Amino acid sequence: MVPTSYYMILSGILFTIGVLGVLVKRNPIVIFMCIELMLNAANIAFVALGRHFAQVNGQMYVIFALAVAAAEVSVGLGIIVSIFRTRESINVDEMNLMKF
Amino acid sequence: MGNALCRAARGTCSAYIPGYLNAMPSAPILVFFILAAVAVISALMVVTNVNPVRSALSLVVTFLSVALLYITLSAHFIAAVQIIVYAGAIMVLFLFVIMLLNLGAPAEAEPKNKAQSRAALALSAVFLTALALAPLVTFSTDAKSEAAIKNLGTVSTIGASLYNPALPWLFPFEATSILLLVAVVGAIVLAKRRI
Amino acid sequence: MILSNGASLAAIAPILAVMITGMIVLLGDSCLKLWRQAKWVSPTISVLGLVVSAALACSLIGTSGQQLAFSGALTADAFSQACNIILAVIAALAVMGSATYLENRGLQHGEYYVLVLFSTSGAMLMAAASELIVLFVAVEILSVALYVLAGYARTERKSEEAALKYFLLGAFAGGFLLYGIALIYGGSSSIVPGQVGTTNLRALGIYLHQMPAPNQMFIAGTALLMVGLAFKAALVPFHMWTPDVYEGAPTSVTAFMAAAAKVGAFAAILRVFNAFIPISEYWLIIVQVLAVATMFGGNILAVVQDNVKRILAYSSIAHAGYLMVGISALTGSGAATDALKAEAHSAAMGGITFYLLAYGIMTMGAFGVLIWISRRGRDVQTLNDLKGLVKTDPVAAYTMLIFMLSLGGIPPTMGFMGKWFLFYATLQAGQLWLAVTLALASIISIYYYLRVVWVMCFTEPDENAVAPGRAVASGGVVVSLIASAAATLLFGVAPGLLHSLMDAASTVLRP
Amino acid sequence: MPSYAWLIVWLPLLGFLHNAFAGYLYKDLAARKKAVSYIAPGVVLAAFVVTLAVLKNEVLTAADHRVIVPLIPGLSPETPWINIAGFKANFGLLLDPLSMLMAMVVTGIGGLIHIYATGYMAEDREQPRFFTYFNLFIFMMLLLVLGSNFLMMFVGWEGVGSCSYLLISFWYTDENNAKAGNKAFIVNRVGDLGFALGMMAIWSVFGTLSYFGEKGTGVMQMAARHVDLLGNPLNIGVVTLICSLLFVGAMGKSAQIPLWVWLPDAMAGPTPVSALIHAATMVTAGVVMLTRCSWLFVQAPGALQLVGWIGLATAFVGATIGLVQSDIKRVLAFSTVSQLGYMFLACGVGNFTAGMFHVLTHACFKALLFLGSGAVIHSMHGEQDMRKMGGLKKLIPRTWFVMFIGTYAIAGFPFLSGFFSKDEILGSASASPWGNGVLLYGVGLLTAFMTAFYMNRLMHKTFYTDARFVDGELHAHHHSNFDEHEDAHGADAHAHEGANDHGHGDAHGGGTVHESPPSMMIPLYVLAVLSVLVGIVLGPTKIFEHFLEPSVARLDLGPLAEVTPLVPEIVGWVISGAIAIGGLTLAAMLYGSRKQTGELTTEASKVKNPLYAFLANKWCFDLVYNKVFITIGGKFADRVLWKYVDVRLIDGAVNGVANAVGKISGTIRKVQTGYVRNYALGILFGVVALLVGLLAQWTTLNR
Repeated sequence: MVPTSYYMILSGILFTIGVLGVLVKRNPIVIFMCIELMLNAANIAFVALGRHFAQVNGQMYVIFALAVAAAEVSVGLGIIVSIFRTRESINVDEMNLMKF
Repeated sequence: MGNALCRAARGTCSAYIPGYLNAMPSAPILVFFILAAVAVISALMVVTNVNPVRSALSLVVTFLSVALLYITLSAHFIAAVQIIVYAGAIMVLFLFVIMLLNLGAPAEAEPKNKAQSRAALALSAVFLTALALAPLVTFSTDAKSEAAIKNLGTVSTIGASLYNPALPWLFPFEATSILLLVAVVGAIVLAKRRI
Repeated sequence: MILSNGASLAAIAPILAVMITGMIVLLGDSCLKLWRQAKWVSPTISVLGLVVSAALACSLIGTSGQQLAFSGALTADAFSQACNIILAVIAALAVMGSATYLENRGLQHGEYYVLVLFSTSGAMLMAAASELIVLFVAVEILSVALYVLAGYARTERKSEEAALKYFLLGAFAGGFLLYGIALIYGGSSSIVPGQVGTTNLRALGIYLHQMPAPNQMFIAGTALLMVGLAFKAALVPFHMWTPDVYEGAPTSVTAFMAAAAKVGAFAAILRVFNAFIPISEYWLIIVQVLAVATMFGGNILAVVQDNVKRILAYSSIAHAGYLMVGISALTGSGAATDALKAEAHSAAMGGITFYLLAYGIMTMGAFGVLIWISRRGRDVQTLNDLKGLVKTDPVAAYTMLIFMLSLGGIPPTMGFMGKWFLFYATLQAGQLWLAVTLALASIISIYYYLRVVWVMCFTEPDENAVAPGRAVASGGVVVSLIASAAATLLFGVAPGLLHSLMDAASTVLRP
Repeated sequence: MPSYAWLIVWLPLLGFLHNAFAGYLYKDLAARKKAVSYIAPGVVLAAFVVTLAVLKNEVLTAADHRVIVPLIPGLSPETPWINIAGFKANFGLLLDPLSMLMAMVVTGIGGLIHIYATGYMAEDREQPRFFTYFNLFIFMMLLLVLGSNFLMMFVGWEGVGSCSYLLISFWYTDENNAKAGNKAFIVNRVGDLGFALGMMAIWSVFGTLSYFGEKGTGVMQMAARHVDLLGNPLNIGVVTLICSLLFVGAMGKSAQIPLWVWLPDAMAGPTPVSALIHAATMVTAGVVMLTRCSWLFVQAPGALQLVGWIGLATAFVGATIGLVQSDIKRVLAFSTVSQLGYMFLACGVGNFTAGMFHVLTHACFKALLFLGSGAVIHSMHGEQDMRKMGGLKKLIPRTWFVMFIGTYAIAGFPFLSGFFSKDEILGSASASPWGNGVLLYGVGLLTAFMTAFYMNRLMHKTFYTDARFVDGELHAHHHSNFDEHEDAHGADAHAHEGANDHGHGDAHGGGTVHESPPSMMIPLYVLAVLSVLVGIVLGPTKIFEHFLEPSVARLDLGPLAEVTPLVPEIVGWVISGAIAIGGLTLAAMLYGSRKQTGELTTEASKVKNPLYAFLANKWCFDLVYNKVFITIGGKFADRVLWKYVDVRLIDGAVNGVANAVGKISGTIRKVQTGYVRNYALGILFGVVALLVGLLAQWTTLNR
């Protein structure tokens, strides 16, 4: 059987890639995709740990995380669409009306 | 890239044959590495691609390989949900919005902010190192037997746990409905031209 | 005590009342034409529902001991009821303050109140959650509604920008929160007998008490969990979104967001760190660093602002820092004996609860004044808009004066008593230096609160400012302002009136 | 018999509420102002009457002259006000000679100042607002002096600070007034931090904040028995710490070095404010607090010595700076600083009674002087610069007369009130238990001499010399004619134009010098009578000492306290009197007939004063004076003490911290770029910091 730590490290790597994406991308949709990547990484950790403990709990967490991700997506994309309507652009670098 | 995809495809096939996995002791590790490589590479492509459509497609690949990883973890139901919800619904929504806003072809290359990118890379590296050095490798061995985990991921196990009033999952499940309601109302408020 | 599911429903009746009110408003507003046309119906029903919720919480607060509801998913104890009361009060003030403001800006829709109610219920769940995944879901209920509310003025660029910033960063922090939960789940195995993980705070508290030996995964999980909650509570350096979002969001939303999200976040922080007290030697120093950074960061950044909403945003950051001082006092780390530690713990619990209420009321009040004097179509934004307010609208100016003094911690106001209780708890906990730091930081805060007072009271009205005339005030915002000003003074003079609330909060056990 | 003491506190609050809502009660401005001008002084004087009745019926008849009564009628004083999470506080009124004395000062002299203010503020459109703050101040001050525990004192303490802020900035056409208000507030917050910490320390040692409680459970009772909460003997080090922290609070409120910078600036407020808050009542709160805590302080010789030294330094430096000021109110402000130093000097040598006696006499004559100077300024249409005055004696003889009494009283002219209180302080300073009696006495005498000197200088420059203005052509002044370091303080000038529509020029048709209205003059007469009589009635007869005895602890240091005064009492009187007369005379000689500038010039030959001319060696004296006193002494005070120590060092510290905070703020706000990416980077930075920090902590703990 594959050791749990393998899965944990994979999830760490995926999570970090997601974090990195949030930091370097400019398109809010892609930034948001990277956030989804982070959630997926956490899910892998949950499932792997659940298997490690032979507990169903790990998979329960994933179900809730999925629901949360779905909710976030609908609202997040709604915000993005709404912004595109007034600005005709969604580059986050143009969004600094408010600062300092 | 092509090679990786090819291997991913082979991994996909083999993942549907649990017996094959169990028969060859070294195979699960191999499968894991293949899937992990696909996941990581496609995740990296999400970040490095300039075109959001390609990013989205790469993300689909990541989601699929994650779903296969769930299968290797005996989480069959979760794997199915991952494909249906993530790779299916959510990613379609993403693509839909990208197409709707006509963001397929970016006008300019990104990113230009080098200081930000360098800092991001450095901090991410530290973050990963700090996590991976000790916390993530806490479990070097697997304690549980195959038998104990065999039925963990079936629909019946999950359903029985989720709706068991003696377990603490029923309440958050109900609370999730409020969350989804909020999301529905919110999406309508935001996206409708006139309320 | 573990409640049956029926009893659990009764124990969380205040939360259910808010949720059900939200659904009633949603259905009524979308199905009944008359309801939709009479603009006052939705806010009235919402306030009624919140009053019912607060009343239920009041009636339950005395009876609930350490109740575990829904097989451990929630802790329906006195502290959660106290938070329910605080949040219901905040939400009621927010709803009352919103109606005119939204009407003036053409944003008056039933959905607004639905979202306010649901996010209130999310914050209430945060205060009650004892299973970390419930906490996560609750955080998301609160946040998703707030993302939408921040962008509620959909045609305004600032509002949209606020929504996007809040959403992206909130989801980012949410990712850390989830990963933190995963790591705690994994890391708890080493401390849980029989090698299985748990994310139940009560269980974790008990296990950690028996064997305070977390592994690195657990510690890393604690760090990431702290990140997720610190983002919601706007602690430095997770605060950067706060001023931008507060500035951009419609003022009525800002008020609600500033008060409710912070109360929810601190209730959750308190729950988590209360369970983790046995391993406080690991995290205490971090909490203290966060507290100091947040107090000074918020106060120092506020000094040079010219935008009132930003000033209040930074001030809310500083107040989060004061509350973190209370979290640090929870541990009683410097107290000599166990009895003294327990005393410091109950003092800190009571102090934080009082401060949360005080903070909620002061913040709602201060933003309420801004809402009140906003004229049709435009927001009060800069200090210029407040010039000479004492002449154009003396009642608004004096009400604001009360809130500014209260935020600055000057007696006889609630803000003073709140700081006093935190100060007291910190000294009980033997953390004198932290108390002194708190006092020093609040001296800085006097600079900018006085600046607001000075602009209002000691300048001539500016012709170009937004609010030269007396505002057309509706009943709701006036009632909410008078109520919050009166409460600020009353509980500042006689905080003893709230002793049952604080005593109830301090029944939360030290693991 | 139910107590009526609660009325003392609630009456001013009623007045406050009436004035605050006067706008709703009376639609017409004139009616509103009229109602306010009756109600505001009325409630305070009514409180004064109640105070007298309570003193006679309740306090003097009680055993050991001490009763604790409820703040709200019907409740027991033992009802816990706060009883939360282990912290308890009751609220009640402590009625004992000390609190009654202060209540009398606050309501009595405060009432007179209220009456005066009705005249002074009569033409101000914002008069109701002024009296709103004024009555609120009286309420807070009464809470401070009558409260039965430290927390109530603290509430009053902060409350008077807030009112002081609102009143200093009352005439706000000048941003400097607001700055003065801010400075006062913030400097006071530093002191309050000391007070709050002291209070916390008291709580941790004694487990209560009440001064006195049933069965000896109060802080003072425990301190008198030398025990703490658990019955263990008191640790002198801890008590010294507590007392030092409390004294830091007192320093802030009572404008002692180094927290004194705000008081001279606070003169920006209307003159009745200066008289009530910054001379008679609020600034003496520090002395009241020390006296209230005398049982603690007598246990802590270290803290007492600190009090003494600070008091002495403040008295001396304040007087020195007073020598060279040319703004009439600033002379009085520095004189107040100096006199407050005297009071702390008395406390520092363990004679709290003498300190309180000086509080009482000072309240009379300093209120008189401030109000008198207000009358002068009123007559001069807002002019505050003494160099632009002169010859007013003929024009406003009644004002001159009361100012004359006040000056002689503060100077310590024999048998006026200042003479007795100051002599008492000097006597006990000379018998200092700390062995520094000669120094304290010497510097104290020098200060007394300077006080007499600068006060008579003020009188001469204002009233005696030829007028340096043209009567009939006075107009409201800006402060541009002030010295550069004084330019922030011409507030009264602004009242007369600016937003408040004071408009004397119109009202009196051309701005001639005129005597003030009766509403202003009557309080002045009363205060003048008090300034003459209070000292001789209460001082030598020892009435005051016996009266205050139950409220004050005696310093008991065993053989150490057995220090005989340097000089017998009678000789002391002679010396004090001589010093006062000497100071007055010197000023009279030097400023007797200066015509144009009021400052000494080389044109000494024009001097016509016979007494001055009588001195043969006048030129030489002039020269010496010019060189030594003005050039060296004056420059020292002006350049070094005022400009360097005050402006640069202390002021600089206050402003410097403010500027530094502003600069830091301006720098770090740039982090808030408004870009999501940067904010996310900030979050990641925090994540890494937390993660690495916690893991490092784990490694440390599990090594």
